[in-house]
Amino acid sequence: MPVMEYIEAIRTAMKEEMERDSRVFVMGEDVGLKGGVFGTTKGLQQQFGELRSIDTPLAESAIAGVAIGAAMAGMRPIAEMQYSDFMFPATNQIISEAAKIRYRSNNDFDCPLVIRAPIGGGIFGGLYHSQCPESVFFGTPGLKIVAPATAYDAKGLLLSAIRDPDPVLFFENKKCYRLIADNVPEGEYTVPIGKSNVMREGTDITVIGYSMPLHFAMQAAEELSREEGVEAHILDLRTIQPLDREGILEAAARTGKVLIVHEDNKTGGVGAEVAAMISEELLYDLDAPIRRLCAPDVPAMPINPPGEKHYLLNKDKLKAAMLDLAKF
Amino acid sequence: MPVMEYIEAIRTAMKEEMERDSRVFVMGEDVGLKGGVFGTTKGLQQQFGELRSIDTPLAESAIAGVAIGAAMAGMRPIAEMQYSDFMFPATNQIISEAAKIRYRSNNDFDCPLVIRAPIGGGIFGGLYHSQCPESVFFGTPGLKIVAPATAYDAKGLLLSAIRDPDPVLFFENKKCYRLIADNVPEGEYTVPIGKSNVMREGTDITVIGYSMPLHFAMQAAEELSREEGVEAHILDLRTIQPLDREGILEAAARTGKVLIVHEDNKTGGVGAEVAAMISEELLYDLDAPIRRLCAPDVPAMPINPPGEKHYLLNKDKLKAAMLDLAKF
Amino acid sequence: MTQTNSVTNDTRHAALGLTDERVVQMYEKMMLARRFDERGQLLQRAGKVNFHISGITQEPSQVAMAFAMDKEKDWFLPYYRDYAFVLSVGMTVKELMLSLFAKAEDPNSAGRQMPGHFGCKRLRIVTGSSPVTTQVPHAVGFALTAKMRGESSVSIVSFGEGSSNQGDFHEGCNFAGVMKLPVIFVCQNNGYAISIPFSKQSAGKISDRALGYGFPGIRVDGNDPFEVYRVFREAHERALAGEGPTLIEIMTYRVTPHSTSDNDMAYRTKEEVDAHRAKDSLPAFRSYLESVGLWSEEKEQELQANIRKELDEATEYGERAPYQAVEDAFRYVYAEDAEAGEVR
Amino acid sequence: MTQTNSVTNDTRHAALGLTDERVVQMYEKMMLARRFDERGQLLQRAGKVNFHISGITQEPSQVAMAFAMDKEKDWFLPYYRDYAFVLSVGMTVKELMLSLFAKAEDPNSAGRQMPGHFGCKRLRIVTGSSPVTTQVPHAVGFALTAKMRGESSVSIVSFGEGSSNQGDFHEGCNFAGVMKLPVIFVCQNNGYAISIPFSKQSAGKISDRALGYGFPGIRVDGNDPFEVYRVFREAHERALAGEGPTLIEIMTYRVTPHSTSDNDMAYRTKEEVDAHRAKDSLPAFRSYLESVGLWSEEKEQELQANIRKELDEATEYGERAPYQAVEDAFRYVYAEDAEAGEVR
Ligand SMILES: Cc1ncc(C[n+]2csc(CCOP(=O)(O)OP(=O)(O)O)c2C)c(N)n1
Ligand SMILES: Cc1ncc(C[n+]2csc(CCOP(=O)(O)OP(=O)(O)O)c2C)c(N)n1
Ligand SMILES: [Mg+2]
Ligand SMILES: [Mg+2]
Repeated sequence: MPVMEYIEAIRTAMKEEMERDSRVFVMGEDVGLKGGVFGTTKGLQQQFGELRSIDTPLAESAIAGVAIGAAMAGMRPIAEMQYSDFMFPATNQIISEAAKIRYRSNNDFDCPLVIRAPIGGGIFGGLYHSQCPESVFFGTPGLKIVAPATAYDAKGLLLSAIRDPDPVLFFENKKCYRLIADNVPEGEYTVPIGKSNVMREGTDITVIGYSMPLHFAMQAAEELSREEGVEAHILDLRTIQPLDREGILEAAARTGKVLIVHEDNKTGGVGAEVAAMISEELLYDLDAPIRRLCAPDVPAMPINPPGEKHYLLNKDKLKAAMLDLAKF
Repeated sequence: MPVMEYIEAIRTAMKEEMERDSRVFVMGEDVGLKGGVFGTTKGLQQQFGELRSIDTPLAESAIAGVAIGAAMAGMRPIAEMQYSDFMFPATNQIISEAAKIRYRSNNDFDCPLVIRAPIGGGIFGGLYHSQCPESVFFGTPGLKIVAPATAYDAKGLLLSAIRDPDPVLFFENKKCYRLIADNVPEGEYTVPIGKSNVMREGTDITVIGYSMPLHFAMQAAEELSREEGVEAHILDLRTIQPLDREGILEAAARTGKVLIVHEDNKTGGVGAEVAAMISEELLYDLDAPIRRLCAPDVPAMPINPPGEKHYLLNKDKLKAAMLDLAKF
Repeated sequence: MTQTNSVTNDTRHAALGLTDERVVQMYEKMMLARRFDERGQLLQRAGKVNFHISGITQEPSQVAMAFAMDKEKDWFLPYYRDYAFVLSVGMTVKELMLSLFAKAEDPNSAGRQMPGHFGCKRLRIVTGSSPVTTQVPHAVGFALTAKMRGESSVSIVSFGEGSSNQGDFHEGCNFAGVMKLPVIFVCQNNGYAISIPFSKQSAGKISDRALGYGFPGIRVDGNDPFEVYRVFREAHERALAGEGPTLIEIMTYRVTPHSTSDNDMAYRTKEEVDAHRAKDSLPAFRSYLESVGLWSEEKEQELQANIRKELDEATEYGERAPYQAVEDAFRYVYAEDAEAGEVR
Repeated sequence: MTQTNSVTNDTRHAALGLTDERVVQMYEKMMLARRFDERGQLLQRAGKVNFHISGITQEPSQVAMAFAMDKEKDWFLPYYRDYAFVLSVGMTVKELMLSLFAKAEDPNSAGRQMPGHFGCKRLRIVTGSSPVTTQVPHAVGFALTAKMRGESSVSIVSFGEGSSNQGDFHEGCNFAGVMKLPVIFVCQNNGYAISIPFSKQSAGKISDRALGYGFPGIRVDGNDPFEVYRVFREAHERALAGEGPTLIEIMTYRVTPHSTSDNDMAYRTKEEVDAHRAKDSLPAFRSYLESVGLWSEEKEQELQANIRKELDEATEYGERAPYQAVEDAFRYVYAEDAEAGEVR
């Protein structure tokens, strides 16, 4: 199995699916000749032409809205938002339209749409090129939301998302694009939407999260294992809506000590729901209060390097929190 | 103290504040001669003229965006969204702009803006005239969010919101408008933003919530007291951002059994954060898992009466859940 | 176009390529929509339904625009006053009544959405919502799909003049203009957006906005359904010829309150309303048909009797029909056979 | 306007009411912006800063528009290429360097925001963000405030032609049009939005859009700063006279890649860029000044020396200045004295 970069896994998924299914196409700002500002759609316009790799005007509500129309008309659009920070102008189309089309039409219409958007900081992008907007869309019934941490999952989840009969928000982490590379099988495979994945087995503490911070958790876990004999059980949610209730409860029960991590700010984040779920079902199996390690409740990270570092999670912050929990 | 309807308390707050402070004005669709579709702004245009009670074009992003500009310029705008369902086109202005102006300018600019929006169902408004959009904006640092349940709080919180130096979303419940009436002192008083309120003292179970469902809880509590000897402690959050951590923990500790209620759907709602907070700090004081009674995770309520009833909370649903928790 | 009827090309409708049969159908649809609408108001006043929203006097132009479309191939994205439009493309009064009573059999939403929220795939009517103007980019998406697939299909989307001030109008029009897509944007300018008169809504002409998107914008008198038909035929032909979108602003007037929840006398005068009601083009359309020998008092009475019967039956059916079972109220948030569909 | 200088009204600048002193200042600001911009590029290439975004060749028109405004009363809502504009209304090169190096003393954001995100209340420059076009309704809000207070103040807001396709452009313009507010909308049409050429961005002329909002729209050649000045003066006068907004589309060209993160050769040719670079109006402005006897080779050398010195000092200052302390990184989410402010 070849090792592949996370960004390449995303590109490959789109390319292969466009080859397989003529209904699939991409649209967004600069997705054509430029191949997207991160290079995610590179080569697609050359291979599939301007009508299947559409450079759109600079208008996110139209990108979402036109894609929704095309999805209702029977196509399988992949709409790219250049940065997740810039998908807010499309909120109304996503929440009022995409999420409600099947329900409001009593199953007469559907909206098989994927919206891809890069999340996360660490590229000196400052307030508006670094945000994690998950919590804005999380909790909107009718939407599915995935956020892969590995190249394998990125490809498998994107194929599932494209084939899913309902709208899926695909939050790719821009810091993972070239930093994360792992084994990706050639050809077609899917990772099911709604199923979490145990990244590491452990007995002492459970870390639950999604996207980039899991890599910090994995590094911290290796060190804690070597240095402290602490074995962390690490669960990658992969899908944040619908949450994998069973997987979460099983992982939490495994150690009775839960640390939830995400880069989105703490209050009202996905972690709150995970904590609430556990406290609703597993209260008597817990050996420690449920902890969350997330971004601080400030509007977003500053661009200056010390400020950005202060804001972001990293291995050391994870390690300290994990050790502290293990010692509880 | 005169008994006043909830809607009248809101109108009075605006009127008195506009009399007191020439920087305060209202703007929105149909707020002028019509006085708003619910009548909340009735009489303001007659009293203060067209420039302080501005009938705007049908464009929510402009309503928010122009109000933001005016706030930065030193005014104190109150922007009305006709229904909270229709504030989604303004999401970008609210989240990317209002919430971040002070932070991004390092305190050079501020945005003392109030956005009023009616939430909630029960008026046969169907999918798009009934929603509770709290969870979309909840968790966005930089915003304050209040959601009064009583006429007293509606007036007092609105005065605080108008005077607050930061942007405040004021979620008024449309079902409360004429159903809820209580004692409202004449003249000026404020209810502090960020402080919850004990609506009822009790020893057996704690109910935590905000807005309309609290009235069901109060009714249920009276019946449970009479019929079952169960005494419910009821906490009105009043402000949902920032949450009153202290008040919540105190109320939860009081009985060790917590039921969180809101009309917004369960997953990712404010209740998740309240549950997470409690499970983070009070795990060992709990005598029962933390429960949430909220709207189901569907896009919104149907318009047909049985569907709407099936969807909405009511006294009986609250009573059953409260009794069940008391018996745990 | 071939003329199969006796009437010659001298008549206005024949000159436009409308057969006698079609022009009579147009009148029948206008009248059907009018009577349905009036019934809706009555039912609301009688307390049988909670809410009705009216399209009275907008029907003639709505029918004209529908008759210019291709029912088999085009896609329709109407707005909440478009009863005459949806009736013209195939929805029945019974179906509209099921929607008004919010019953399970309503093809629009099974009684989930408010009346006036149309949607029926069988009739190529695309499901709509309440936040205004969101349907504009959707229509562009349908047109984009037609272009991608090389299909001869046009999408047509309506909205009010107030709604044309939403960002989605701008973004949708510009997108369609750049890609020269087969879509017709229809602004039904009835002078008010709830209480806001046009003068407080926009300082320009809505039709002039097309210029900035690089396609034609036409303002047409809604009280002249033949002229409406003509401009829509042209727009339809342009779309099919690959020449791109057209924006058409139909000048009309909202003679009713915004909806049954509105008291319009708070913001306008009875005189103003009456003056506009006098311009209603439905009687004029009848006179025209009579003048070309296609209509008579007898036919009128027969039509009214038929409509009354149809409406009575539909009302009764709608009133008696069951609501969606509460077990089903929460279904279809997601596809129920999602798993099955994974790899096709 | 009174002419205090020796030059007569025959010169182009005098005819426009610009004194000799002011027209020379204009040139100095253009050159200062150009050199700052070039230095920014160098610093990025040298790895001293992460990112720079350039406004090269847009400076002459930016200076012209700034000089048409009233620095004491107007409100400025620039966009990220507006270095020459903000320098003209009073920001210093040192302040820009502090922003480029993201340092605490940066008046725009204390090094929180990316460079090019201007904001400084003292200079009446309104804080801006990255999501494009959100500043358009803000400018309308400032203009509304001026109208409410009866102040003689105009707000002016810039954005790119790509950004003019956002819904906020439409909603903001329409709002200002209806209320006849004193605001000038400036589209700096530089032909590209990152990789998207204007032909794929819009099919119409941006300036034509004003028609649909009921106010004048003017397209002006950005390489003719005098003409730019003239149309802005007129727009400013209209605004102050209560005649409402103006939309001005400045035709220019982006000769640099979108930013230092962009490789523009993926989507356009060197020939195209070179052809436009040749139209740069900065040398032409110098020639003009020389032709009217206001400039010389000596003055040029002195100017360049001064600028170099200013830039060197600013660079060094910016580089050495401290970052905002991490204790302060999370401050100012909310007012810190909120309690105190309760009842005024
Ligand atoms: C985004 C949004 N904002 C507000 C409303 C509430 N609303 C419903 S209809 C209407 C007026 C629409 O006016 P216009 O577009 O002129 O259409 P008309 O009703 O006159 O046919 C308003 C404000 C809405 N449905 N959607
Ligand atoms: C809402 C939003 N979407 C996308 C972006 C990313 N982006 C930054 S600049 C830019 C192009 C802007 O082009 P234009 O408006 O023509 O201005 P120019 O850069 O050419 O001066 C894009 C797409 C953004 N900043 N905001
Ligand atoms: Mg209207
Ligand atoms: Mg540009």
